[in-house]
Amino acid sequence: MPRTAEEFLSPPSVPEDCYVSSSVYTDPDLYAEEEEKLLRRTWKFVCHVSEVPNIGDYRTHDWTGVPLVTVRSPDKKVRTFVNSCSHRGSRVVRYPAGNMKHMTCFFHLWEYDLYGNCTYQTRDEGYEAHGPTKEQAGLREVRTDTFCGLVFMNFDGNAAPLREYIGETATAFESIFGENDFEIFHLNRTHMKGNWKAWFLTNCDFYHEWGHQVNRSTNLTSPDYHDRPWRLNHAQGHGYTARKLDNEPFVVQYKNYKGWKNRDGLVLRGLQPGELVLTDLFPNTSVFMRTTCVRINHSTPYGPDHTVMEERGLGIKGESEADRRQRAKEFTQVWGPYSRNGAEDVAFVEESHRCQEFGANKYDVISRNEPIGDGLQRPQSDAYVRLFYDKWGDYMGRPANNPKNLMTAAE
Amino acid sequence: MSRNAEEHLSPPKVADGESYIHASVYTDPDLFAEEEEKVLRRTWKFVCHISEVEKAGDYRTHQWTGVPLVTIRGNDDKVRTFVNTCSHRGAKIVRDVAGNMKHMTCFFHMWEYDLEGNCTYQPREEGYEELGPTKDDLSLREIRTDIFAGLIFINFDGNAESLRDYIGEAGEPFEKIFNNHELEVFHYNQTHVKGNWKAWYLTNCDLYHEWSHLVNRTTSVLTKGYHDRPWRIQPNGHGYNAHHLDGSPFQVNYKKYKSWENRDHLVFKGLAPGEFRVTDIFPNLSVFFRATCIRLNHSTPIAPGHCIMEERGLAIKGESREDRRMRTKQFVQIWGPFSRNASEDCAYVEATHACQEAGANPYDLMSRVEKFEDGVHERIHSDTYLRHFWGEWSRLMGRPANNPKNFMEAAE
Amino acid sequence: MTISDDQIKNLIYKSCRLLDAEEFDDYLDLYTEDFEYKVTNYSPEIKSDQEWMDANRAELKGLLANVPLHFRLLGSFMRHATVYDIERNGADTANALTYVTIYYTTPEGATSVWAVGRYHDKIDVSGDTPLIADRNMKLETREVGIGTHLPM
Amino acid sequence: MSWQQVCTTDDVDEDAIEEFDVGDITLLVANAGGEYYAFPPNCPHQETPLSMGMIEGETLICIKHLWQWNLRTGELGDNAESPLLKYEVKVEEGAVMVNLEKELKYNYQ
Repeated sequence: MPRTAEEFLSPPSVPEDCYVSSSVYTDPDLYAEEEEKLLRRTWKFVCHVSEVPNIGDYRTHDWTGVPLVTVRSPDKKVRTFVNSCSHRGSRVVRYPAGNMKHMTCFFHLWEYDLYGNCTYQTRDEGYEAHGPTKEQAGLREVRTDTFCGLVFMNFDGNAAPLREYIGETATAFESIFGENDFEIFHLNRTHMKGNWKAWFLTNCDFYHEWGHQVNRSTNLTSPDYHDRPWRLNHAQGHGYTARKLDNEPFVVQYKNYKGWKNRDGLVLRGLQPGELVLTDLFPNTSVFMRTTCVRINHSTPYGPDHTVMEERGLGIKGESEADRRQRAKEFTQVWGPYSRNGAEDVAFVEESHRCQEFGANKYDVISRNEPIGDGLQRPQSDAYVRLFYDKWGDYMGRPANNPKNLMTAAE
Repeated sequence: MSRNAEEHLSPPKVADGESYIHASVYTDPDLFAEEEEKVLRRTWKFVCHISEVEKAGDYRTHQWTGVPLVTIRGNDDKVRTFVNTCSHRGAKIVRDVAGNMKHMTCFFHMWEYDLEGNCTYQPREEGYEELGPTKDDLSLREIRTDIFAGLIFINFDGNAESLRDYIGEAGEPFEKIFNNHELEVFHYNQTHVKGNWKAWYLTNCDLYHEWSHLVNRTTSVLTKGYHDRPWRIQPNGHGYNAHHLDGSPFQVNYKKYKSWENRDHLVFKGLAPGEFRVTDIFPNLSVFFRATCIRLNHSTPIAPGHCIMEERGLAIKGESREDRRMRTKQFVQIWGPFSRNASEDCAYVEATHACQEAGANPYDLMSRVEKFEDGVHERIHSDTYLRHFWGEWSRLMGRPANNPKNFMEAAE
Repeated sequence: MTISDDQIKNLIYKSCRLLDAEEFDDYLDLYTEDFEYKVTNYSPEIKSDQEWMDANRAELKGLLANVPLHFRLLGSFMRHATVYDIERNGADTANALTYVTIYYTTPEGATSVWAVGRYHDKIDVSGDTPLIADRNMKLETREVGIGTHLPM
Repeated sequence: MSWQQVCTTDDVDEDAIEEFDVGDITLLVANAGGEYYAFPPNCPHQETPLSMGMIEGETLICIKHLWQWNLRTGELGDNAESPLLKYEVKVEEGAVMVNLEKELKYNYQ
C-alpha cells in the first residue's frame, strides 16, 4: 500500500535512534554549527607522511574553508599553519604540493620560516612607529600529530591527543602499518553534489555492498561474509570490521568477477591472501585494506551540498616497477574515478541528495539490526551508522532524528 | 614564534590601536548592502570617457549597485544618464553594450522614449485614456550626470555637492594634461575578479605592493628618488602622488626591464619623459600616467566577493598609425589581460579574498608609517592613503572599519 | 622544392605544442628574424579593434626570459588548433587561418575553456623549412580570467 | 685545486652576469665596468638566482628583494642585510682566473 502524504511526512515507525532527519544533510544552519562544534573540534586527516618526507616538503589543503599548509620543518616535525599572511591576509603558499625553504608572500614579499616565524618585512622601518614587529606577525599554527604515518590536525588546541582520540580502533591497522613501509602512489579528488556525512557513511554502510556488482559477486557470495562483527569504539565514534568471530580472515573471491584473479601475491605483511579489513574514523576518514593495497579516503565539505572526496592509494616504498604496476592495477579495479565502484558510490550520494535537497525524502532509515552474539552486530547491520549519529548528536547537542525540533514545530 | 588561536583572533598589536581593518568589510553581505545605500549611491561614480559618447545618440550601457543604466548624448549635445528600465513593465530597454540610436524603443510593448528621456509613443494609446497614466508622467528616471576633464561621472544623490567640488584639488595631477589634448579610448578590457571591489581599488592605492611586480622593482623601486614622493591626501577620500617633495617629476627607468626602451617619445604635453603619476578618486577610480600612456581603472561591485575591474587606455585622437601603435605597445606592456602586471594584481586580490572569505585572517594591516623629515608629509610606501580611504568609508558608513559590527564586543 | 601544406600545418601545430610545454627558445626558432606577434580582438564597448599584445623578436624574447621571475597564474594551458585554410600568394609567402581553442587546467586538475580565437598567420615559405613571419591571434573571447603573461 | 680558468674576458659582456661550472662548483662571473668578479649563484638572503640580477656601475642588485652590494668594496648597499661572498679573481691575458680553493656557501643552504 503506498503511503499517504501524512504517513510520508511523519517519522518512520522505528525507534528514535534508528532514523535520521534529512535536514542533517541539507540545512545551512546545521552545517554552520557543524563547522563550529564538530569539524573544528575533532582530528582531521591531512595526508600520509610519504607526501612530506623531506624537510621543506609541503601540502596545501583547507578545512571549513580555511586555507592551510602542512610542512615538515627543519627539526623534522610536521607542522600546519593557516595559509594566510599576517600582513593583509593573502594566501601565501599556492601550489597543491612541493618543497620550499621558506614561505614568501608574493603580495609584499614578507617572509616566514618553516616554523611560522615572520623573518622578513619588506622596508621594515615603516613599522617602527605602529608595529607590528616581526615577532608579533608569525603565522597561526594549528595542532598537528601523526599516527601510523597518518598526519592529522585539530583546530581545537584543548582536544585529547590523537593517539587517545583513535583509541582501541588502532588495533585494526596499527600493526599492518607498522610492518609495511608505505608510500603514496595514487591520489584523486572528486567534487560531488551531496553532504560530507552522506559520503563518509557510504564507507560505513556495508549493506550498500548490494549496490556494487563487484561486491555482490566477490563478497556476498561467500557465506562467511556475515561472520565478521562490527568492532565499535563507543567512546570516540570509530568502528571497524576485520577478522571473523573465529579470528579467521574474511577472504574476498576476486576471481568471481569476470576477468579478475584472486589476490594471492603481493600480500601486505600482516594480512592473509584475499583478506579485507575496513576501518572508519569519526568524523570523515576511512582506511580500507584489500590484501595488496591500502585506500585512505576522506571528505572535505564546502557547504551542506558540496563535498570533495579525496582518495589516496598506498603501496610499498622501493618495490619493483612490476610489483607497483600490479598493485596499482588492483587498486584501480575497485577504487578511483575509472574503477568499478568509484562512480557508483558518488552516484549513491548524489541521487540521495537529489531527493533530500527538496524535502522529497524527510527521513533516512538506519534501523538494520543483525546481532551475532555477545552484543556484537554483523557487518550489514546499521550499528556503526547509529553510533556515528549518536556521536554527531553529542558534539552538536541535537538529536539527529529531530535536530531542529522539526517534528514538534509546525512543519 | 607562530601565533595560537587566541592571538590570531585578537586585534593586531598596533601602537595606535586603529591602523587595521576587520576583514568583514570585504565579506559581510549586510555591510555590502549598507555600502550600496550609504557610499555607492552618495558619491560620484565614473562611467566612461566622453569619446565613447561622441555624437548625438551615442550611448553606453552600464550598471551601478545592480541598477541597469544608460548614458547617452542628446541631440542638444548634453550627456545624460537614465535608469535603463521601461516605465511600463520595467524591462531593460537598451540591451547592447554601446552604439548609436535616434530614440529608445522598449522591445516588450514597443513604447518609445526620446534622447531626453521623455516617453514619446505608446501603441494603442487609447487604452490608457480611462485610467492613465499619460506619456508625460512616464518619462525615464534621470540620474545626475556631470563631466570633469572629459571623464563622465554620475551620482544617485541629487543633493550631493557638484562633481568639481567633489574632486577638488585631486584633479590637479590630470585635469590640465587631459585638456591639453583631444583624447579617445583605444583600449578596453574588463575582468571578473573573485574579490571585493574595495580590495581591487586599494591594490591600485597600495604602492607598497610595487615590491611584488618584477616590472616595478626593476624600473621604479630601484630608481633614485623613488621614495622621495609624498602622498598628497585630499578631502572626500581622494589622494594622489606625482612630483617629489622638491617638485621634480618621478621618471620611471623602463629600459631596466629586459628588451624595453625608456619612454622619451610621444609623451603627453605636461608630463616629463618617463613620468609616473597616480590619482585615486574615492570610492573606486584610479587615473594612471606612464609618460606615453593614460590608464583609467575602476571596480564595479557585483557581490561582496565579486567585482568587475574595467580598464581603459586613452590616446591622442588623430595621431598617426605608427604613433598609435607605439603608444599601444607600451600600454599593453604593463596593463591589459596579457600584460606583465595585470594578472599579478588580480591574483593578489583573489588570494587575499580566498583567506578572508573563510575568516582565515580576520584582520588587514595598514600600520606602515614613513614620514619625511618635515614630520608632515608621508612617503609613498606608507599606508597613509589606506587609512584615509577607510576614514572616509567609516565616516559615510557611520561604522569603524576595524570593528564595523562590534565583533570585538559580541561573542565571536 | 616547394613547401607543402602539411609542412605549414605541422609548423603551426608545433608552435602550439612548444608553447604548451613552455619551450620558449625552440618556439622562437619557428619565427623569421623580424616577425611581428600580436594578440588582438574587437571590443564592442569601444566599437573598435584593439591590441592586447604586440611584440617583435627582442620583446617576445625579453618577455619569455622574464616569465619565470614573474608571479604567475598557476596551472597549465593546452592549445588545440585546426588549420582551416592555407592560401598561397607568390612563391615566398602563404597565409594560414587556424582555429584555436585554449584549455586551462588548475593545479587541482579542473579544466575549463580559457579562450577561443583564430591565428591569422603569414608564413615565409621561401626557405627549405617554413617559418612564421607574422602572427595575429584574433581572440573571440575577451574575458580571460585573471589574464596571463604568456602569448597565446 | 686553487686557481682555475673559469672563462675568458669576452665571455662576459659589460654589465652582464654569466653562470659557469668548474668541476662540481657552480659560480657566477660578473663584468662591472670592465672589472671581473666571481660569487656563488644564489643570493645571500635566499635562493633567488643572482644570474637574473642586475649590474649598475659597481653595484650588484638581486632582483627579488633588491638587496645590493658594491662588488669592488663588498660594502652592503640598499636593503642588503648580509654580505655577498666573493671568490678571489685575477685576469691574465684575457683569461678570468678564480681561486676555487673552497666552494663558498651561505648558512641557509
